[in-house]
Amino acid sequence: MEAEPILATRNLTIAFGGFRAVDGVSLIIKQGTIHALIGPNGAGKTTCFNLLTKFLAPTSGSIIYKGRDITSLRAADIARLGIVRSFQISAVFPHLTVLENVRIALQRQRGASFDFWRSERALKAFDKPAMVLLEDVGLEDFAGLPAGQLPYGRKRALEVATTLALDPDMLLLDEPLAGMGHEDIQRMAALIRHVAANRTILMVEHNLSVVAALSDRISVLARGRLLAEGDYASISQDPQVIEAYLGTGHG
Amino acid sequence: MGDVASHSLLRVEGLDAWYGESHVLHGLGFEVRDGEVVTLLGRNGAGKTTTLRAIIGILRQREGSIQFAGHEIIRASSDAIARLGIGYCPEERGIFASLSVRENLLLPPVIRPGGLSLDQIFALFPNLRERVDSQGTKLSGGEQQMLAIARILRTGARLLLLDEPTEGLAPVIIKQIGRTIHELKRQGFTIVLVEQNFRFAAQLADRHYIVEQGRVVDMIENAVLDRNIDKLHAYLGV
Amino acid sequence: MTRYTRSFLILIALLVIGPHILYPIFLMKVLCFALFACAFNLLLGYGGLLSFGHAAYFGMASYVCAHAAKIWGWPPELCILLGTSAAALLGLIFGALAIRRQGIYFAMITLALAQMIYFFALQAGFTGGEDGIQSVPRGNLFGVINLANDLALYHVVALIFLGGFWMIFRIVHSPFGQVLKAIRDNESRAISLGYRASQYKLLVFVLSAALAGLAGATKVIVFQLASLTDVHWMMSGEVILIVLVGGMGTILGPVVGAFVIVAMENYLAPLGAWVTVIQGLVFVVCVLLFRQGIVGLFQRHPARLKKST
Amino acid sequence: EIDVKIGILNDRSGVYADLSGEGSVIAARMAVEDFKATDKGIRVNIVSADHQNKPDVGSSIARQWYDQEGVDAIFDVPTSSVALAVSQVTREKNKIFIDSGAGAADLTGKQCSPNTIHWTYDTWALANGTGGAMVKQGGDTWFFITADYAFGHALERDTTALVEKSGGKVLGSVKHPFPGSDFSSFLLQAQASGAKVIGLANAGGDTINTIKQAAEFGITQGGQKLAGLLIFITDIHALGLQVAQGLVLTEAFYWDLNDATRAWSKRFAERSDGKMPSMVHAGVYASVLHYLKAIEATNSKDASVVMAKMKEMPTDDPLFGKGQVRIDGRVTHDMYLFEVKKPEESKGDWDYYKLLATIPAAEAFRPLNEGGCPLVK
Amino acid sequence: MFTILGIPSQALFGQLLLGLINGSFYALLSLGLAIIFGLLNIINFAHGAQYMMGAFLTWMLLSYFGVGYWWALLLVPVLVGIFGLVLERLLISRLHHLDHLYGLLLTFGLALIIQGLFRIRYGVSGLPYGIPLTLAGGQNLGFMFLPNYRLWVILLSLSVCLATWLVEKTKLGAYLRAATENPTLVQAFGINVPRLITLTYGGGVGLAALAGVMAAPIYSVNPNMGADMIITVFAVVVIGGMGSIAGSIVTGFALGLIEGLTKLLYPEASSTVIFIIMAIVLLLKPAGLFGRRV
Ligand SMILES: Nc1ncnc2c1ncn2[C@@H]1O[C@H](COP(=O)(O)OP(=O)(O)OP(=O)(O)O)[C@@H](O)[C@H]1O
Ligand SMILES: Nc1ncnc2c1ncn2[C@@H]1O[C@H](COP(=O)(O)OP(=O)(O)OP(=O)(O)O)[C@@H](O)[C@H]1O
Ligand SMILES: [Mg+2]
Ligand SMILES: [Mg+2]
Repeated sequence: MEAEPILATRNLTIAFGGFRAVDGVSLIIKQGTIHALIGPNGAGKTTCFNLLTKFLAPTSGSIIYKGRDITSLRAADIARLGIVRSFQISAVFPHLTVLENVRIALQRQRGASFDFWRSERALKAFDKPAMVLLEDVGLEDFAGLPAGQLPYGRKRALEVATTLALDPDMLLLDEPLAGMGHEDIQRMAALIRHVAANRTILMVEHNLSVVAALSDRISVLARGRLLAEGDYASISQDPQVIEAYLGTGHG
Repeated sequence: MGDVASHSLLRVEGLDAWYGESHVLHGLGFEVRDGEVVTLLGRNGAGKTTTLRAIIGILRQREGSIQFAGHEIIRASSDAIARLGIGYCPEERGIFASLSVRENLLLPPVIRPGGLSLDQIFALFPNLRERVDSQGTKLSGGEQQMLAIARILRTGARLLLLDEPTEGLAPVIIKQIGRTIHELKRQGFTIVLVEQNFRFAAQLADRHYIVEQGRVVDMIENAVLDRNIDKLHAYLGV
Repeated sequence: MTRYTRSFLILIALLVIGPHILYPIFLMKVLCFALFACAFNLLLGYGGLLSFGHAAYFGMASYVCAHAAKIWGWPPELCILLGTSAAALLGLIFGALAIRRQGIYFAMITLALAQMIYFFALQAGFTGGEDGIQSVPRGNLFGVINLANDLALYHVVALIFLGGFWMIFRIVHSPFGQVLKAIRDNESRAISLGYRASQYKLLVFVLSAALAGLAGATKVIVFQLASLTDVHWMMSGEVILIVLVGGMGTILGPVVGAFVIVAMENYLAPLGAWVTVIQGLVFVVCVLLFRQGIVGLFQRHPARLKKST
Repeated sequence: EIDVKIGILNDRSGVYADLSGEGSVIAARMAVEDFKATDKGIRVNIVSADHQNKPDVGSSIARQWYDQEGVDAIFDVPTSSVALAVSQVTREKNKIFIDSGAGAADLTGKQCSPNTIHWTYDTWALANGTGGAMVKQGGDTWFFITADYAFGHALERDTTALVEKSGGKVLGSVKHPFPGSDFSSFLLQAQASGAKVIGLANAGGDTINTIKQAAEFGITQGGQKLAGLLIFITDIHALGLQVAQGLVLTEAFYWDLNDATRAWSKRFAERSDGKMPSMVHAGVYASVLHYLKAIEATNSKDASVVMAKMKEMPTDDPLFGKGQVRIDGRVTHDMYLFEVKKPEESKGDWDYYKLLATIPAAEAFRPLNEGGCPLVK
Repeated sequence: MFTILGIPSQALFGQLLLGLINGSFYALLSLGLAIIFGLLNIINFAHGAQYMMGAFLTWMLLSYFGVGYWWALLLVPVLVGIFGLVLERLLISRLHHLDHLYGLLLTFGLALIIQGLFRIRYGVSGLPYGIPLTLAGGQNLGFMFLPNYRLWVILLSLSVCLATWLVEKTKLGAYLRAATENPTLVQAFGINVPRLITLTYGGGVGLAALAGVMAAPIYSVNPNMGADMIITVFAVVVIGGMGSIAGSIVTGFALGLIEGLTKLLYPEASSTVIFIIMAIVLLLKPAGLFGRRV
């Protein structure tokens, strides 16, 4: 009945100088769930993401993905295993067109792209699947525009489309809704729910109503440590969480 | 709004602004009275940030009239404008990587007495006290936002321009900031607040201006907000 | 695609008419520097990497090629090949060290490594110190074409140039080139998509070094001389100037830039000490008024250096 | 009627610009005027260019001059590496190259060419003058401060050989990177060696800095003598006598040698802002003169004809006196060992040298059979 | 007498002292360069030329106006500094919003022009300038003869470095660093950034000129004197951490020492050693020894 864990950490720790930004965190993320990571500012959420995707190397502890220890892999290789992240500050390739942004991700799947002697017309084959992905996120009308000229909310949508192009098993989203207007928030939440159908998602988000609506399970971090874990109902009653994150009189 | 004019601290009229070729503000106008908290609400890309940047003078391609405390500042350079008593907290926070948290905090020169003391600031944002010697950009996203607000509270500016100060902050901090703004208002600061989160804005503001495509299309008194909530939702597309 | 085809055709036409109007040796010098600048532009304009030590590859290839031709008596085609390979190898070693750093630090580390090559060239025996390797025989290409004839040599050089130029065009517009652009735009994002960014950067570095070497080795056969000028940091500076004057990140920019700069050096020589003053003025005027370069002036969206702070 | 085009190729912006540069063009013009070329039906056209001390720049200018602009002969060309490159191009194009500015003894040695003449001096002659003559004057222990590149090594090697041949001893040497700016460290090492003579096997700014700092550290007051192996009157002018006094050096020419040199130098100075000529300028004057004489005599400007005539005809001019062009291209004439005057001994600007010894033409240059020139059978 | 590394200790001390003196030139020059880089984000390639101008102006003051060394020490940095202000206002300020590369190229062009003009007017052999009489002579330290002038150089340079470092610790330093990163925002806090930048450039140039005055009596005063030095000084700034004041001071002196040692142990490598160190440092500590940003 319980789903298999897809990603687990054991005592994950990183210290910057003497400061432990993430301190002995053991997480278990189950296959096919939406798992939210919340916590006050500076709790170590982004740092946690950086550790999981190997943009930072942990001081100690281990990371297990599908039963395999991936603690010593490099960032690019993590992505190749199917764990793909988004960034807190939106990350697109500003000088490539919207279509090319997605194509770059599709292109990776055909293996290493070291073939500098071939014409880029070889990439035409990816245009169709790329357009399909753009349609999914409602960007089909912008395909030819340089990504840098997209409005903020659409950049995030493009980022998601690019990420989905890799067909990852697991998505790590860092504040996907930050800075979005109400309209976009709805659209994005729907999109996240849609892509979660056959994937696992770990997400950091401050927008609690969305967190409440979407996530199956929530872990609360504070000062680098795991404070509480559970579903939204139990978390929101936890006095420690109220004290550290929600604040009193929340409602 | 004629009765307002006599006390107005900031008065923007017929403001046009451009980024290079693209014309972003089209004759935007609003007023802020001394001691008021006023919000600019609007969808993404409406021109709220641009308005603030035009007022403080960072965006130089601007025309129209901006009067602050009786001075016409549309031609002034941003340092001169700031010295007249305007504090600006940018959307992107603008924390300096080469400065420690303390140095970031002490950077804006004090232009007038009446700002908060360091102790008051640390009482408001305890996170900052802990990390006071670390590098500014090593703070978490939310901590940086606190720092960005904190540093203009010291200067004694009478008018604060806050661009989405709650973005990316934990609820507990948002509440703190709400209390802070309240307190600042009580102390006589005048505040222009750009917000997405109108629930937050509603607890603080006296009036709301709705910005749409570079124009102010409506003004709603906070007192009558409840009655106009549907109209507001329509404007913001909620 | 037609726009590129047109550029190619114009270029070929110019190459064919060239020697009938201008002094062939001057043109060959232009072509060598144009190739060198194109190679540099590949790294800067498309890879986003500003190397301040490209003279090392240019110069190393010229020494190796000169040595092979003069001391071992190898035929020119093998000498050029050997020189190019030496540059590629050097590029591989230096590139592996340098690409781990970014921005101004990348520039400075390439400068430091290139300075070592300079001092090596100054002191190593086989380079002939400040005399350089002189009287390098031009030899017979494939044992048949006598390169002592300036016109014959010109055509060979023009072919080498076209080959190199075409190759750079190919690289830029290949699947590899796409990834490169993505990495230049946003490296962490490219990594998070699973690209091992450093390997791509290394490959483009090696390609650029090899092509710079090709230019250096060809220059030796033309001028029969390899000297310290080729490895001096001023040479690294000059290639930047060429690219800047011509237009960074444009395909034809480096070629135009090379023509202008080499012509200036050649035709201003009688002015003596004023040459440096005039060159300085060109720098200043270019930087202040024509940052997009000559070719950039005629194009609507030339690539620009990103402001990196 | 013969049209002759000569090119003055030298350094016009770098370290050798003062001792060659525009002055060499002035000297060449004076030669043409003094020869009264137009009266003799020889129209001489002079072009000039800056080789920036880079062999590639020099050789490409030379090539272009020969191929495109009809230049018949190139003169001056200081800086050994450029001179060697120009010599090679000249040979390939079968033209004439008469060098005055460079020091490379190889020009008339292993790399000699039937188309090249070397007029004024070479490193062997300087080493011989300073090294050999100093030892005879009692300076029999040496320490070298050498620029770490082939040219510096050659100077040190040649001088060492001559010092040892004359019965002296070399106590040590130190190689400094090129170019350098601080030499105090090397000077201390030289001082510690206790050698009577410190040989400066470097050139240009390096030599000037070494001498300046030697004065500062009181090296000469301590009784050691400095011997410059490649130093010109323009360098002494730059240093000032206060600093340069007591320095010993060899030159092929000095303006104040005799009435003829004084008269010519005075005319030269009038045309160049009062600057006195260097030996390189004198060499350009004398070599252009000799070249024009050969053209007049053969009524041809064909390189091999003129070259043969120049080698056959003895040289004779007011600046170097009588001499000859050897088969290897070396011009032989007297050389002089000078010591730089003390400030109180000098009567004014440019009065810098005391003559210590004259080295007769026959002994001044490397013997014909020792150079390894293939033209010498 | 004992020996270290096979070298008599006395010789070693002598060489180290000399290295330190050279280091003071590196420190002073790289200090100006670091200040300018710190604020303008420009690698001031004209720094060598401005150093040379300092030395030349010292000579000119003496030969044209009879103004001696001590006045020159005061006047020259001010005059050349003003020249720097004008350059900044007229030319460099137009590039503030662009990549560093453009600033580097502009100042490179300026260096060529300045050096070229001096070359045309004064030639390259150099001009004589004596040591001021009050500082002539020297001290016999037992292990070496130390000219008084060198002693003066090291003392003056140390105090100037110290003073600059103290200024950097103040509010002004924070302004400078912040303005480097985000001039627009700093200006929006009420600081006149353009004026700050202009004055800083003038100050950095003044430091270069001061080094030039100090160099005139001991180094050859010629138009190339700066060009020969500039690459080494770059290396010092990079090793110290671009823009780090303390970094360039410490590295300047340290490299002087290391270079001095190399001159004794393996003189051929003494100018290469700096680049080897630079490469190693950059590989191990990408932002330089004292740099904070990457
Ligand atoms: N490279 C670093 N060096 C030193 N400290 C760091 C570094 N990166 C992060 N930190 C510190 O680690 C703590 C956790 O930062 P992190 O960015 O993970 O917070 P977060 O939970 O994502 O917060 P937010 O919600 O505000 O984005 C912060 O206090 C931050 O200052
Ligand atoms: N630097 C720029 N160059 C060109 N156009 C810009 C620039 N910055 C903003 N714009 C455009 O100006 C318009 C107004 O932008 P502004 O940032 O003022 O919006 P906003 O109301 O603050 O939106 P948000 O809620 O997303 O912050 C938008 O259409 C935006 O695309
Ligand atoms: Mg975060
Ligand atoms: Mg905004």
